[in-house]
Amino acid sequence: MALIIVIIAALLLVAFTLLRRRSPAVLRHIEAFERLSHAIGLAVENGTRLHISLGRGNLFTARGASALAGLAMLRRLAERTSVSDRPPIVTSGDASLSILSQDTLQAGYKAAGAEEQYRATTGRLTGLTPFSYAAGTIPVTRDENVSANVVLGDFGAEAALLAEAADRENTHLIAASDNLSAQSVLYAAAQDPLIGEELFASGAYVGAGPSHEASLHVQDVLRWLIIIVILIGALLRFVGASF
Amino acid sequence: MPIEAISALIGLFLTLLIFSYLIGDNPLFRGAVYLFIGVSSGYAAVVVWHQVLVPKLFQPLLSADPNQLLPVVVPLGLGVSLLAKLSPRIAWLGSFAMAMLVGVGAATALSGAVIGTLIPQSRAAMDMFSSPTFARLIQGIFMLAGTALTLAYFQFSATRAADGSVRRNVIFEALAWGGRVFIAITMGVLFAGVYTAALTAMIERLSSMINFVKSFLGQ
Amino acid sequence: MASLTCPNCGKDNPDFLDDCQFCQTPLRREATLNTGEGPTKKSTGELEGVLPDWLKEARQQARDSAEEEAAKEATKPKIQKEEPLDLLAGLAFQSSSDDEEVPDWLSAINPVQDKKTPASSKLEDEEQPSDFFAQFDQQDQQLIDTSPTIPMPDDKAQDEALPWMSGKSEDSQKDELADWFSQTSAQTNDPFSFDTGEGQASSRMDNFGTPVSQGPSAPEQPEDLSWLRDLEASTKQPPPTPGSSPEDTDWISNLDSSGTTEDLGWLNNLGGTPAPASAPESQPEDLSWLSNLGGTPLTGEPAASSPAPSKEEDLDWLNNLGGVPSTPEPMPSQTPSAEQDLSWLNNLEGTPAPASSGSAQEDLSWLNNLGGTPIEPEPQGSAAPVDNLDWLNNLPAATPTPSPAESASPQEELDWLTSLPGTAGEPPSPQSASSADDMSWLNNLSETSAPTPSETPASQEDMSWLNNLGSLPATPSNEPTAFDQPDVPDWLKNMEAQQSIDFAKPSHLSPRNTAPLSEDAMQEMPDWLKSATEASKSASMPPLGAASSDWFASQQQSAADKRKLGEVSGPPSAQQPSSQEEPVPADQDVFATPIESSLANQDVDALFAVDMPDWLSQPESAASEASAQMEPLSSGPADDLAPVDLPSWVQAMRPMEAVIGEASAVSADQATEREGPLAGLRGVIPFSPIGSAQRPKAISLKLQATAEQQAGASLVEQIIANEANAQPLKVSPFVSSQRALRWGLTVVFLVVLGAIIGLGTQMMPVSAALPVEVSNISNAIVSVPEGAPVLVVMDYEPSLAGEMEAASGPLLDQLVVLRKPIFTFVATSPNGTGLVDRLLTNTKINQPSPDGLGYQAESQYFNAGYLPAGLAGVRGFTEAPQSVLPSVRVNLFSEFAAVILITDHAESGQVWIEQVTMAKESDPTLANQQFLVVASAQAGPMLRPYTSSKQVAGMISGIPDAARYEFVNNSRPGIVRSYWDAFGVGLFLAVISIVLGSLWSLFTGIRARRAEAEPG
Amino acid sequence: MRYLTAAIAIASGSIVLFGYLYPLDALIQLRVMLTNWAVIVAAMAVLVGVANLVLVHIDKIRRTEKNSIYGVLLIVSLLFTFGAGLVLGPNSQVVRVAIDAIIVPVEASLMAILAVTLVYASIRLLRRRTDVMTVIFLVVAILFLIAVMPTPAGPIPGDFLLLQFLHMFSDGGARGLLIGIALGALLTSLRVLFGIDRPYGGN
Repeated sequence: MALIIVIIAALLLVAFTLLRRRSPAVLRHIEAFERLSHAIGLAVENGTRLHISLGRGNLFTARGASALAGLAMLRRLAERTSVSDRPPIVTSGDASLSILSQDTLQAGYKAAGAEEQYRATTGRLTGLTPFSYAAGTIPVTRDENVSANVVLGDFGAEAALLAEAADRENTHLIAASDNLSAQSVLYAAAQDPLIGEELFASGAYVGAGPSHEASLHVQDVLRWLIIIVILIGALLRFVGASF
Repeated sequence: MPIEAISALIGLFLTLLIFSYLIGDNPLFRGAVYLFIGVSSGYAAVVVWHQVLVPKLFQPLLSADPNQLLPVVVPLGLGVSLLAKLSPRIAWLGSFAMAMLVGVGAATALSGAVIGTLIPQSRAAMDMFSSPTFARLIQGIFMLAGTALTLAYFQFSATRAADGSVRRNVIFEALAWGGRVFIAITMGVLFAGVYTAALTAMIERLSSMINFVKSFLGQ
Repeated sequence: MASLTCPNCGKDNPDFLDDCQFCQTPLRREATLNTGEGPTKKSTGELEGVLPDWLKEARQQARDSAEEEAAKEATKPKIQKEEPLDLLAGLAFQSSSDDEEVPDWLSAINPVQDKKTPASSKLEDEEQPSDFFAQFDQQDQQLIDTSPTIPMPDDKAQDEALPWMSGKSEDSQKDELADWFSQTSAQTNDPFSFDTGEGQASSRMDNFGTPVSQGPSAPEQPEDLSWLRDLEASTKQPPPTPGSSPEDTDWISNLDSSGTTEDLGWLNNLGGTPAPASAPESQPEDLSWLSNLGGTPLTGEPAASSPAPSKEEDLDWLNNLGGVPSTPEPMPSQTPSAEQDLSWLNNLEGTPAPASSGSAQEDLSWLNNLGGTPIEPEPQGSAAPVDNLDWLNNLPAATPTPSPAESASPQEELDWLTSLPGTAGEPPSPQSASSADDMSWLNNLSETSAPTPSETPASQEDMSWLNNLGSLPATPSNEPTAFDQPDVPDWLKNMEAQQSIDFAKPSHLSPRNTAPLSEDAMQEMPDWLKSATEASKSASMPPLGAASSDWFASQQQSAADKRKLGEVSGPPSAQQPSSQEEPVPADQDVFATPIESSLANQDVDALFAVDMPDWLSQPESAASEASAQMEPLSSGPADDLAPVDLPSWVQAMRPMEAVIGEASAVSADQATEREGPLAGLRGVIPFSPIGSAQRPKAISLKLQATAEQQAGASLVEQIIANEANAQPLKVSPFVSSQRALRWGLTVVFLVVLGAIIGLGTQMMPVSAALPVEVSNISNAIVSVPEGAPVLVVMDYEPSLAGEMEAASGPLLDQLVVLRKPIFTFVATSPNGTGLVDRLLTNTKINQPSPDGLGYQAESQYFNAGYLPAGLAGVRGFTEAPQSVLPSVRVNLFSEFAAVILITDHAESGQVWIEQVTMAKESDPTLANQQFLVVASAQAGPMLRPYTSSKQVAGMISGIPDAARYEFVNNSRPGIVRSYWDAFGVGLFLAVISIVLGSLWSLFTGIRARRAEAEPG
Repeated sequence: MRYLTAAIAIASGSIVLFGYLYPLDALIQLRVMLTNWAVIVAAMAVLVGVANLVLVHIDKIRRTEKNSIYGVLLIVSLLFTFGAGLVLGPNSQVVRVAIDAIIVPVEASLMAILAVTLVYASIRLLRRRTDVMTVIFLVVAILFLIAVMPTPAGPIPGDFLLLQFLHMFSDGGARGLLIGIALGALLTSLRVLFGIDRPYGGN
C-alpha cells in the first residue's frame, strides 16, 4: 500500500515536472509569501540582513522533511540576497542542518556568481536543544541589523520567543512550521503565519523551479485522492464492509 | 551546603535572570542565556560522545574483531570528512557524508510520513464509522468533514481570471472556507494546550523558587 | 480694355500682350515664375514631339518610377499611419509619470527624428538592419572598443546609413525582433542583464518573478527593490572581465540590443553616418541625448529595432518626449516599437518593472551629470545611477571612473562628428557665433559634470561639433520633400545627399512635431496626459551663456527636486523670466533672417534647450511671431530673388502632383516657399521654431488610451510607487503601550501566582471524573504482568520537565505500586538522559521508604541513555533494541510488556506511535503490548487522533488529566495537587486578560482604522 | 563532484526507502547498516556543529562585534561542560549539577515566559488581524481554557461536553493537517531522492 502511494507520487512528480517546464503553474494567493518577497526586497535595498531560521528539524525524523523544505527555500533566498551588502544569516537548532545550511548558502552564492561573499559564519548553529536554539537565535534578531526574519522549519512552542523577539525589534516575521503547536503559537504571535503544508510550498512560491510547482500539483492530486478514499471508506465502514 | 541546595540556588538565580526578559532585554538575561547555550551544547556533545560515538564507533575500532571493525570504517571516514566542513576551502570533502545523511533522512521521513501518518490517519478517519453509536457517528461525521475540508483548504492549484487575479474554483473556495474554520478551531485548541503547558512551567518555576526560599528559611 | 502693369517698369500694357512693350518684361505669370509663387499646371504636350529620344525615355522612366512610388505608398497599412502617434501617446503618458527626469528639450527634438524617417524608409534596403545588428552583435561579443572613428566618405555614409535608418518594412522589423527574442531567450531567462552581477541580479529577478507572474503583482515588488539594490551592490564589485562568464554574453547581448536602439537614433542624426561598432558600449542615455543634439534622430528605427527587453532603455528616453506628436511618415518603422511598448507594459507584471524604474533613474543620473550635479544618494533613487556607472564600468571602452557617462559619450561625439559629411571644410556659418556661446556653455558642462581628464577633449569635440551644426540639418530638410514627391528629380535627391546647400538649413525646423496640442486635442486627452503635455509646453530653452548657467544652478538640488524638472511648476518655469529676455535678441543679432534665427534657435534648442523661453514654449505667441517674421521676408525686396524665367519643360519637371495633391492636406498656417526650387511648395519647409508650431489634432490619444496600455502603465506607476514607499514604522505611543502591557501582565502573573503558591492553598477541588482515554490507562496497567519490563521513553525537553513529571507521576506511581515493573528509560533527546533521575526523584519512585517507593537503579530501573537518529533510531530500536542501544537489557522489543511514552512534542510522540504501530503490524507478538502516552498539554490535542484510532491504549494530557488521575490514585505523588490552585488562578488571569485585552485591541483597531479613513 | 554526491544520496536513500517499504532481508540489512552509518555521521555532525558554534563566537569576539563579550561566557561554559563530561562522564555529579542548576531551570524559565508572552500576543492579535478566523481562534482558545480551568466550585459544569465538542472539530482539523503535512513531507523527500533538491552542496 505504502509502496503504491510512493510510486504514484513519484510518477506524478515526474509528469508534472515535465509539464511545468512548459507552462508555469498558477498557484493560489498566499499573503505570507508575497510579504516575504517584499520583505526580502526591503532588506536587500535597505542594506539590512535577512535572518533565516531553519528550526531544529532532525533529518532522521519525519520532521526532517520540513528542514529539507527550508533548505530548498534558503537556496533561493541566498541567490536573491547574494549581492546584498549584508548577506543573510541562517540559524538552526540541529548540527546536521547547520552544516547543510552552510552548504546551501555556498551553493546559492556560487549559482549567483558571488561565491566570494560567502562566509561560513553566516550559517550558524545557535543551540542543540529547542530553547537553547531559540535563546541563541534571539540575539541574532537583535544584534545583526536584521529587518526580516524568515522562520521556516520544525519548531516547538519556543517559536513564540522568536516571534516575541521580532515583535520587540519591529522586524518582519514570516513563520512556518510543520509542528502544529508551533503553528498555533505563530498563528497568534506572528504577522504572517503559514499553516500546515504551506511550509512545503515555500519553494514553489519563491521560484525554486518547476519541480517544486509540480510537487504542489501532486499534493493536490493526492489530497483529493485521499479525500475520496476516506469518504468511500467511511461509507463502506458504515454499511459494515470490512477491508 | 549540599549539592542539591547549590543547584537549587543557582537555578533560582538563573530563573530570576530569565524572567527579567519579561521587563526587557538586558545584560543579565543575555548572560544567563549564553551560559545556558554553552552548557547545554557542551552537555549534548558529551552525551553524543559517550552514548553514540564511543559504543558505535570507537569501541568497534579498538576491538580486534574485524567483523566489528569493517562496518565502522566507512562511517569513520565519512565522519572525519565532516571535519572538513569547518574550513570553507575543503568543505566539499564533507559533502559525501552529508549526501548520505540527507539520503537516509529523506527516505526515513518519506517512509514515516506514508507508513506512520498517511495510512494510519486515513484508516482512523474511516474507522470512526465502523458500527458506530449515534454520538460516535455524529463525532465521526464532524471529524470526517474536518479532515476533508482542512485538506481541501490547502488546494494550491488555482486559475487566473480574466482580470489577472488568481483564485480557485468557487466550489474549492467554499470548501476552503469551511476548512479555515476547522483550522482556526484546531489552532485555538492547540494554542490553549500550549498555554497550559507554559503556565505549568511558570508554576513549576515559581514553586521551586518559593519552596527553596521556604526550605532556606527553615519553614 | 484691361491693362497689365509691368512688374519691372511699372508701366501699363494692353492685356493681350505677353511681354512689356517698354522693357520686354514678361507680363503674364504663366510666362514668368516668381519666387514663392505656386506652381501652375502647364501643358507641355507640344514639346513632346521635339524632345530627343533619350529625353523621352528619361521622362517615361520618371513617370514609371512615380507610379511605382505611388503604388508603394498606397500599399502601406492604414494603421501604420497611427503608430507614431501611438508611440507618442505612450510617451505623453510617461511624461506624466513622477519618475520622469528627462528634460523637455528631449521632446522638442523628437519631431525632427520623425521627419528623418521617411527618407530612410523610402531608400531602405530590407537586408541591412539585420546586418547592422549582426555587426553590433559581433563587435559586442568580442567587446572590442571600436569607437566611431570609421572613416567613411559622405556619400557612402549616406548609402550605408539610409537602409538601416529606414523603418519602412514592418515585416523585416518583426523578423528582426523575433530573432532577437529567440536569441535572448536562448541566452538567459533574464530579459536584462547589465553586467555579471546584473546577470545574476536579473536571473534573481527572473526567478523572483516566477512566482510573481503566477500570482498577483505584489510578489514582484520586492524584485524591483532587489533589482535596484543589485544595481547598487554590483557597483561595489569589480567589473568582470569581458566574456569571462556567461553573464557577460547575456548582458552584452541585451546591451547590444538596447545600445543599438540608441545608436540608430543618434547615428541617423548625423546625416546617415553608420552606427559605430562601439555604440552599444557607450551609455544609452548619452547616445540618446547625443541623438537629440543632431536634431534629426531616427527614433522610429530605434523603437522598431529595439527588442522588448531594451524597452526600459528605449521607452525611458522616448517616453520623455512628452506630448510630442510625429508626422505619419515614420509610422512603418515605429509600428514595431509601439508593439514592443505595449508588450513591455504588459511584461511589467513580471520583472521588467524594476527595469523601467531603474532606467528612469538612469535618466536622472544622466541629467545630474549634465548639470554637473552628482547623484544624491537616496534609498531607492541611488541604485539606478550606480547601475548606470556600473554597467559602464563593465564596458572595456569605458573609463573605470565613476563618471563614464560623461567621459564616454563625448568621446563618441569626437569620433562621429569628425566624420560628418560636408562638415570638415565648411566655413563657419552664422550658427558658429551661437556655437561659441554654446561652446563656453558646454565647457562649463564638461567641467562640472565630468571631472575625469577624458572630459577635456570631449568638450572640445562639442565645440567642433557645434561649429558644424549648420550643415547637419541638410538631409532631413529635403527628405520630407522627397517622400512627398515620388517622382522627385535626381538633382533634388543629390541635394539631399550633399547636405551642403545653405537654403536647406531652414528645413531644419519641424513645427508639426513640436507643436502643442490644439484645444480640441486637449479636451480629448485625459488629465494625466494634459499635465504631461503642459509640462512639455512649459519647458523652455535656457538663454545661452548666463542663462544656461542659471539653469544649471537650478540643477543643484536633491534628486527629488530633479524629478520635478519635467513638470510645469518645476525649476524650468522658474527660469523663464530670464529666458524670455535673452534668447530672442540674441538670436536676432546672430542670425540675419528670421528663418536663420529660427534655425539657430532650433539648433541650439536641439542642443541645449533644457529650458526653453516662453516665446518658444507658448504656441500662439510663437506662431504669431513666426508669421510676423515671414511677412517682411516676403515683402522685403532685398531678400527676394530676381524673377526666374524657367523653360516650360523645367516647369513641367517641378513637383506638381505632390504639391497639388498635398495642398488640401496641408494646414492653412503652413507657409509657401517663395524662393529656391521649392518655391511654391507649401509646408515643405516648416517655419516655426521648436516647441511653438501647432500640433496636428490627429495625436493618437485613442491609441494611447487603449485599456491594455492604461493597465500596463498604471501597473508601472503602482509598482514604482509601491517600491518607493517605505515600511511604515509603528508609532512610539503604541510601542510604549506594548511595553506597559507586557510589564503589567508580568507583574500580575508573577505576583498572583507567587502568592497562591506561597500560600499553598488547596481551595480548588479536583474532579474524579476521568476522560475515556485516561480511564483506559488504568485498564492497561492492570493488564501488565507483574515485574515485566516496561519501556519508558523520555521524549521531552527540560523546558517541560515540571509538567511532564507532574503528569507522569501518578501513572508511574500506580504502575510501580501495582506491578513492580522493571523500567528501562530511553531518551530521544540528549538532555533526556539527565532527566531520568530527576523524574524518579520528584515522583519519589527512587526515594527511600516511607516517603518513596525505594526503586533501585540498575536493578529495578535502567537508564539506557540517549537513542539517537530520531525516526531511524526509533525504527531500529523497535526492530532490534540492543543493536541500536547496547545498554538495553532486552533483546527483542516484544519483551516490553508496555511502552510508556512521556512526550512534550506531538511530532516526536508521533514518531514513536507510528514506528510502534509499524512494528505491531509486522510482529504479531506485539499485539498485547500496551502503548500508553503521557503528553504535555501542548501535544495532547495532536495525539488524540491516535487514541481514537486505537494506536494508543490510553493517554494523559497535561495537568488537568493528571490531576484527575492523581486524585483517583489516592493523590499520589501529589505534585499536581500542589500546582492545582495556581493553575486555576493562572488560567483565570489568562482568560480575563485575553478577553479584556482583545476587546480593547478591537476597539483601538477600529478607531485607528477610522482615523486613517478620515480625509487628511 | 555534484553528480557523485547526488548519486550517493539517491542510492542510500533508495536503499533505505525500499528497505522500509519492501521488507527483503537483504534490503533490511542494508537499511540497518546505512542507518547505523548515518547515526555515526550525525553524531560527528554534532561535534562539528558545536565547533561551528564556538568558531562563530570566536569570530565575533575577534571582530569585536556588538555584544560579542557574551560569547566568551558561552565558550567558557561550553568547553568546561564538554571537558568535564568527557573526562567524568555524562552521569557525573558535575554534569548533574549542570543539568539541574542550569539547563532545566533556564529552559523551564524560558518556557514559563511564554505564559505571559502568549497572553500578550493574544491581546494584540485582533489589533494585527481582524477577521472571522481570528475571532474563532480566540473564542475557541478561551473556551478550552475555561473548560480545563479549575474553580473553587470544582470544574465548570459541562466541561467534558465542551471539551468533547471542541475536540470533535479540532481532531478532524488536526487529522487533516497531519495528512497534509505528510503529503508535503512525501513530496519533499521525493525531490531529494530524485536528486532535484540537493542541499548537501550540489548545485
